[in-house]
Amino acid sequence: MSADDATTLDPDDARRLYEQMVLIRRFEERCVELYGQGHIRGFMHLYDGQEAIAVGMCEALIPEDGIVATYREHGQALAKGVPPGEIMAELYGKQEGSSGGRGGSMHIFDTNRFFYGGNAIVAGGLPVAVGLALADKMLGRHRVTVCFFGEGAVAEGEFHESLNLASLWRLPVVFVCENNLYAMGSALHHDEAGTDVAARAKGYAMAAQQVDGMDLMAVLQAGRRAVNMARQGAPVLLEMRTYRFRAHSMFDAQSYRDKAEVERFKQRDPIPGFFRFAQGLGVLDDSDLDVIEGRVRRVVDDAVAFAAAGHFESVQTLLRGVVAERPAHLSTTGNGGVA
Amino acid sequence: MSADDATTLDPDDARRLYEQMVLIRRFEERCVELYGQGHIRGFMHLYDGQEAIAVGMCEALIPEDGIVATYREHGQALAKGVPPGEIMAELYGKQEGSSGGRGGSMHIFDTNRFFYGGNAIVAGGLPVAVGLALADKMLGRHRVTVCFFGEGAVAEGEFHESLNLASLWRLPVVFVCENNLYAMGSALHHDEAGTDVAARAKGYAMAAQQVDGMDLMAVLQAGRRAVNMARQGAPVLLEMRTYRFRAHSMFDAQSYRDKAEVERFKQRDPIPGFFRFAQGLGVLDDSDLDVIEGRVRRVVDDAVAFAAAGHFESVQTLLRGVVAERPAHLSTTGNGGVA
Amino acid sequence: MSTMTYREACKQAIRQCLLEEPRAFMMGEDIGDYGGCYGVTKGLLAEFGPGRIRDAPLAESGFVGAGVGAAMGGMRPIVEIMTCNFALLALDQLINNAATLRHMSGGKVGVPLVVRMATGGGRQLAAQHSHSFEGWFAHVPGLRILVPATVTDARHMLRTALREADPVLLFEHVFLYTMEGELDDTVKAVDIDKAAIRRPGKDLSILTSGNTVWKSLEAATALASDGIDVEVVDLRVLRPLDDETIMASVKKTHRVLVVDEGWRSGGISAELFARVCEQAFDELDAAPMRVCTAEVPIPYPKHLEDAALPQPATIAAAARQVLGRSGRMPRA
Amino acid sequence: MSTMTYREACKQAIRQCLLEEPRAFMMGEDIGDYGGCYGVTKGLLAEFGPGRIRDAPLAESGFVGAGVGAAMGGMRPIVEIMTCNFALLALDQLINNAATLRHMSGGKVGVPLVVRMATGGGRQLAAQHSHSFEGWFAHVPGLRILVPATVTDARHMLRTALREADPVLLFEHVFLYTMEGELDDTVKAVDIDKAAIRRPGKDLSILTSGNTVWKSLEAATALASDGIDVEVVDLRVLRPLDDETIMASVKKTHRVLVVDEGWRSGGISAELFARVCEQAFDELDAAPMRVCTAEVPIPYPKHLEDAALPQPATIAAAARQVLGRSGRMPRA
Ligand SMILES: Cc1ncc(C[n+]2csc(CCOP(=O)(O)OP(=O)(O)O)c2C)c(N)n1
Ligand SMILES: Cc1ncc(C[n+]2csc(CCOP(=O)(O)OP(=O)(O)O)c2C)c(N)n1
Ligand SMILES: [Mg+2]
Ligand SMILES: [Mg+2]
Repeated sequence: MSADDATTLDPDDARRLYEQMVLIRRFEERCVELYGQGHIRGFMHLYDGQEAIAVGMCEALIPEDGIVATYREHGQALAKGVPPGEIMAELYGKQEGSSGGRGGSMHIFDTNRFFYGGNAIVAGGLPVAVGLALADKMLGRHRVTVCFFGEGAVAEGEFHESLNLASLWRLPVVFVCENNLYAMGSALHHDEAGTDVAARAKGYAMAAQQVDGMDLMAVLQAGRRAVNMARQGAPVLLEMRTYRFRAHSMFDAQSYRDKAEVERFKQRDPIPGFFRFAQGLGVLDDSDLDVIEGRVRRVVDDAVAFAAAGHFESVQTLLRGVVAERPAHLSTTGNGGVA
Repeated sequence: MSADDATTLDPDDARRLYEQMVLIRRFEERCVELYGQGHIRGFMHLYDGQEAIAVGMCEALIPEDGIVATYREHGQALAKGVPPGEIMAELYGKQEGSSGGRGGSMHIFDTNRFFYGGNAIVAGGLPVAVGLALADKMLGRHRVTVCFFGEGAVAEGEFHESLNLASLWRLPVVFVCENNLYAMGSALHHDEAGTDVAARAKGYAMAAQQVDGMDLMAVLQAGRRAVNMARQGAPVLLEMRTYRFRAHSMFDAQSYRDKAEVERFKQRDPIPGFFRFAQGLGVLDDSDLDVIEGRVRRVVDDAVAFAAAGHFESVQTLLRGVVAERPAHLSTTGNGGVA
Repeated sequence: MSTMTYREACKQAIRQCLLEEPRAFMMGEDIGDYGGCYGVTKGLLAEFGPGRIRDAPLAESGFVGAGVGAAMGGMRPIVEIMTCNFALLALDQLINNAATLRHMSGGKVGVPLVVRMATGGGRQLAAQHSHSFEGWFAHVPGLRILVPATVTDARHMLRTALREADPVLLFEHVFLYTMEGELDDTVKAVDIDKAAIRRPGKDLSILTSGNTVWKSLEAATALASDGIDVEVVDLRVLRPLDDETIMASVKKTHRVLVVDEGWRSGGISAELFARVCEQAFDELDAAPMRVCTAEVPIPYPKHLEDAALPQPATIAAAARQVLGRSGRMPRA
Repeated sequence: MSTMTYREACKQAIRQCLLEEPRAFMMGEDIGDYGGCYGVTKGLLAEFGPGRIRDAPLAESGFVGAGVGAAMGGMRPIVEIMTCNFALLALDQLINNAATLRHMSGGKVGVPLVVRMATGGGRQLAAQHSHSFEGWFAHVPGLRILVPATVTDARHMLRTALREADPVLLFEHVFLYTMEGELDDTVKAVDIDKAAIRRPGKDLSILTSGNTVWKSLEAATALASDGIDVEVVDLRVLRPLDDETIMASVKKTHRVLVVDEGWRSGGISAELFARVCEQAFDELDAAPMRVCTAEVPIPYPKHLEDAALPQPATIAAAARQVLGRSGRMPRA
């Protein structure tokens, strides 16, 4: 997809983008089942409702561009091309998982796809993204790092320190704040004196934009612009207005919001929304749906099969991977000796 | 002094304010000598050039209002009424010092004057000031806390977290950023993507003002307004544009700025500046100068004499004051027993 | 005796504090509507209102520091950090301010701050969410470190902590919240100075705290069936350590096993070795041992996490090893 | 042999790294024009330019985290935190990211980050500026902790550290920067695995690091005049500890004194007790002892600060005490 114009969209791209969103949705629906069956454990945070953001942003990237995400990162990982089987195997805690099973749902890593996790400390990924972008700049690589985080992270000091550094050093990084209105049970106005996240960028002399995160085309357009700017050394903050349809994680009574609100936002579900848009353009129709759903089902089935067939690492190697095994040339090179 | 109007100033107030600034200046000149003689040790940060800020802000306060300051806090301590002898004794490390000698130059405390330190971690005092203001609000005390810090602190995450909290909870706190253009050797533009500190307040929906920190009357006016607002529950950020005439601390070659710049700012020295202003109003004249200098000299002499006559704490009590001695009713109240 | 969950005991403790002490309030992330990430504060917002059950933004350094200031200003804050994993973001405030201000001000300023946080692993939350930092924080002068292991301690330690003049950090093990336990109704207050003997025994002293108290008791039961009589000392207070109770136990059993969910190197387990050496070396019949968490960030999969953490079986095996060791021959 | 200050050695080490390794760069507060708060980087800006001598704003978590990211991205950052006192602000990045990412990613992501910082007391900088955290940080798996005590180590350890695939924290004692010492020109590289025997002896092993190496050597000299032959082991690497060298020394002398500028409780001193107990208990002729910093935030006045920190006289006195203790009688 090359045009920057939101009214053109060729059928292949439309199908591909739609399919990616559906893949995320169905993959996670399966995750919920598997969690119920005990195959997946620990904290698991789902992305329902926010799919347009991961898919739209990744569409704006070249394969070498990097991503730093949060514990709610299945969507970005899938959109960035991390193999679904490896993600599912990770959720199963299997060796074949994208982090060898050590990380679980919150810590998907795939350096081949420049996917740098999966960080479960709120705002903890922002300085890392700044550093990745710094490396790119210093090494003359024309890569962009996209850093995803929730609006809850905006209150953290690391948000502030990172935006300042990125702007000061003119680093190729796009900060994507997925403002789904809640940080666990806290509504944004509950946590923030200034609720206009995009406006925060001004203090750092950084460009910013508020985007309808339920609209794939809007995300894609804003993403392209931002990524282009960042590639030229001007970091950008994007505030994606979105909503999560499910609970914060697998455990959450959602007493902090009423069902009507959730239903209202479900009317704006990005997946049927995009379908209607593409249908209007004549590039996607009902007949595509079954094909896509079928294909996605096979992908998810395969992922589950891959995970189920995977192996649990032996406890013998428990201590592996804390530090690198030291190649011979790095070990003892002499001794400071007796003074 | 009651009028809010910068053009009225009665002779008593003029003399008092002028004398306070002179006291800070002379007190610290003596500190430099005493440091050279080895009576004072450790880090010592001087306030030359910034005196109008401490004096102007303290003039805007009632005695019960609180202050949280940094390692560069001799000026605020003197202006808040901490006895000069106790400050000097603290610098000597004597028991009679304002922190019993344990703190030194960077840690002046005086709860009688609601002076809460002397914090040597850049930005470390900001959350504390927020908490003091929270206590005041919860206890229904109509007190304001003024928090002083340098512009270097603006880059720290704690600046961001504190301003957000104060604004969100509408706390009676005035943040006074003493922007003396350098954080050690780093010029502001070197550290900050956005160099307009006052503008930062917008992101937190907080009122802010940039003030000429070399002009006592400007500080006083802005201070009064800010303190009034804060007392009504609207925190304020004041950016005081100022300059430090001396090195960052006692050790600093000042290679980061040229002498001409220092000289230029010395033309704007707040002490003669205020004198000329008050002289113009006819409330201060040359004849006052000798009287004031003489009085200040005696105060400083007395402070030094007090410090010199003080006592070093015995090493026997080294472990004292880490935790409170526990009153009997707080110690063992029973035992959970055998399960 | 009545029965309640550890979670309920934590909540009742908070309630009592808020009812008794008008200067007490709570501050933390999602403690209001959401009820706290482990459900401890559920219902308290309705009872005490948003002034005293104060939801804080995600800004650990900011609100912990605000707790420091509020304590200095005369309040009695109970700050909840969701888990000790996030306390790393607030360490400057905890160490350079809370623990230091009294001393640095020559005794003028006290910080009667209580900070509660969840700790520990075992729930497959992976490396960034499974730290056990209570023993590590116990290194810092000026802090008091409490680790309630029983429902009764969870119910009563907080109140004692809130009456302290100095900062107290309370670590609640995530695994314990759902534990049902007996609440000793005769206990009206629990001190925060003394260790507690959870099982008296004569052959070996297990020194431990928190969730590993229960694992150690399980090991002790297994050993008892082989006629091995283990004493389980619940340290409860990791700073300052209750040397008296510890050494009395060592002098009784002459053999020591330390069990700690912290990483082995430089953990509180090591401090217990050091104290026993310093204060009861000649009482030891054999070299002490320790069972700690493996020196690895906690892995996600259950079998690896289980292998990383102390378990009843590994505790029992280590206990047998200590007991199998003979007394040492004199060198000279 | 040539002579240079420790400060100069630190600077030459950085220079060599920047000259040899194109991916290396420095990042930290006031390392440019100002030359670093202890003058270590003076002149490097002129030589290497602002791209590689990168002044950072006061944002410890931000720029340490940026160092983590840059290391992941293929650079070899040398981050300077002015002093370890401010490292508390960056602990989340150091522990939850730098130390953890390799494991959490199943080995996919490495963080070859070097962080240098000043440590220690003795300059009358008071409580917030006098911490000694090197031993405390040594608790964390995934980190390597180095404490260069000599000019030669300061000159050469950094380069070895920079070639590591994982994060290394280097602690330079503030008191040492102005120390003149001999640089062994024959040494071209220093390993970062092994402790070093700074003074061989047969009667007692002093296990120490950093500035207290020098204080211990001074004590050893005093003791030598009484015919007491002390071995001084400079640990150099606090994580992972070099058990081999330590135990070899213990097996030779059978008596142990640990000297550490960290606070006593829960310090690395305790870990040394634990290891000696675990690995050489039967070799001990007497209970080990330790000389540590008093459990107090460091006071400002010189006499109190001196009293709080380990000193040659207290070290010597403790050594005599360990030597005065007789071997223990067997209990059984
Ligand atoms: C530093 C830190 N504090 C608290 C938490 C606990 N926590 C996990 S997710 C979360 C809410 C974050 O909300 P937001 O940033 O809006 O992201 P969302 O979950 O909505 O995607 C919280 C408080 C954490 N992981 N890290
Ligand atoms: C967290 C932290 N980082 C670094 C330092 C070292 N340091 C002390 S003062 C200072 C400069 C602060 O500058 P600014 O805030 O502008 O205040 P000024 O000294 O100009 O009054 C620095 C970097 C510190 N004390 N605390
Ligand atoms: Mg959110
Ligand atoms: Mg400044």
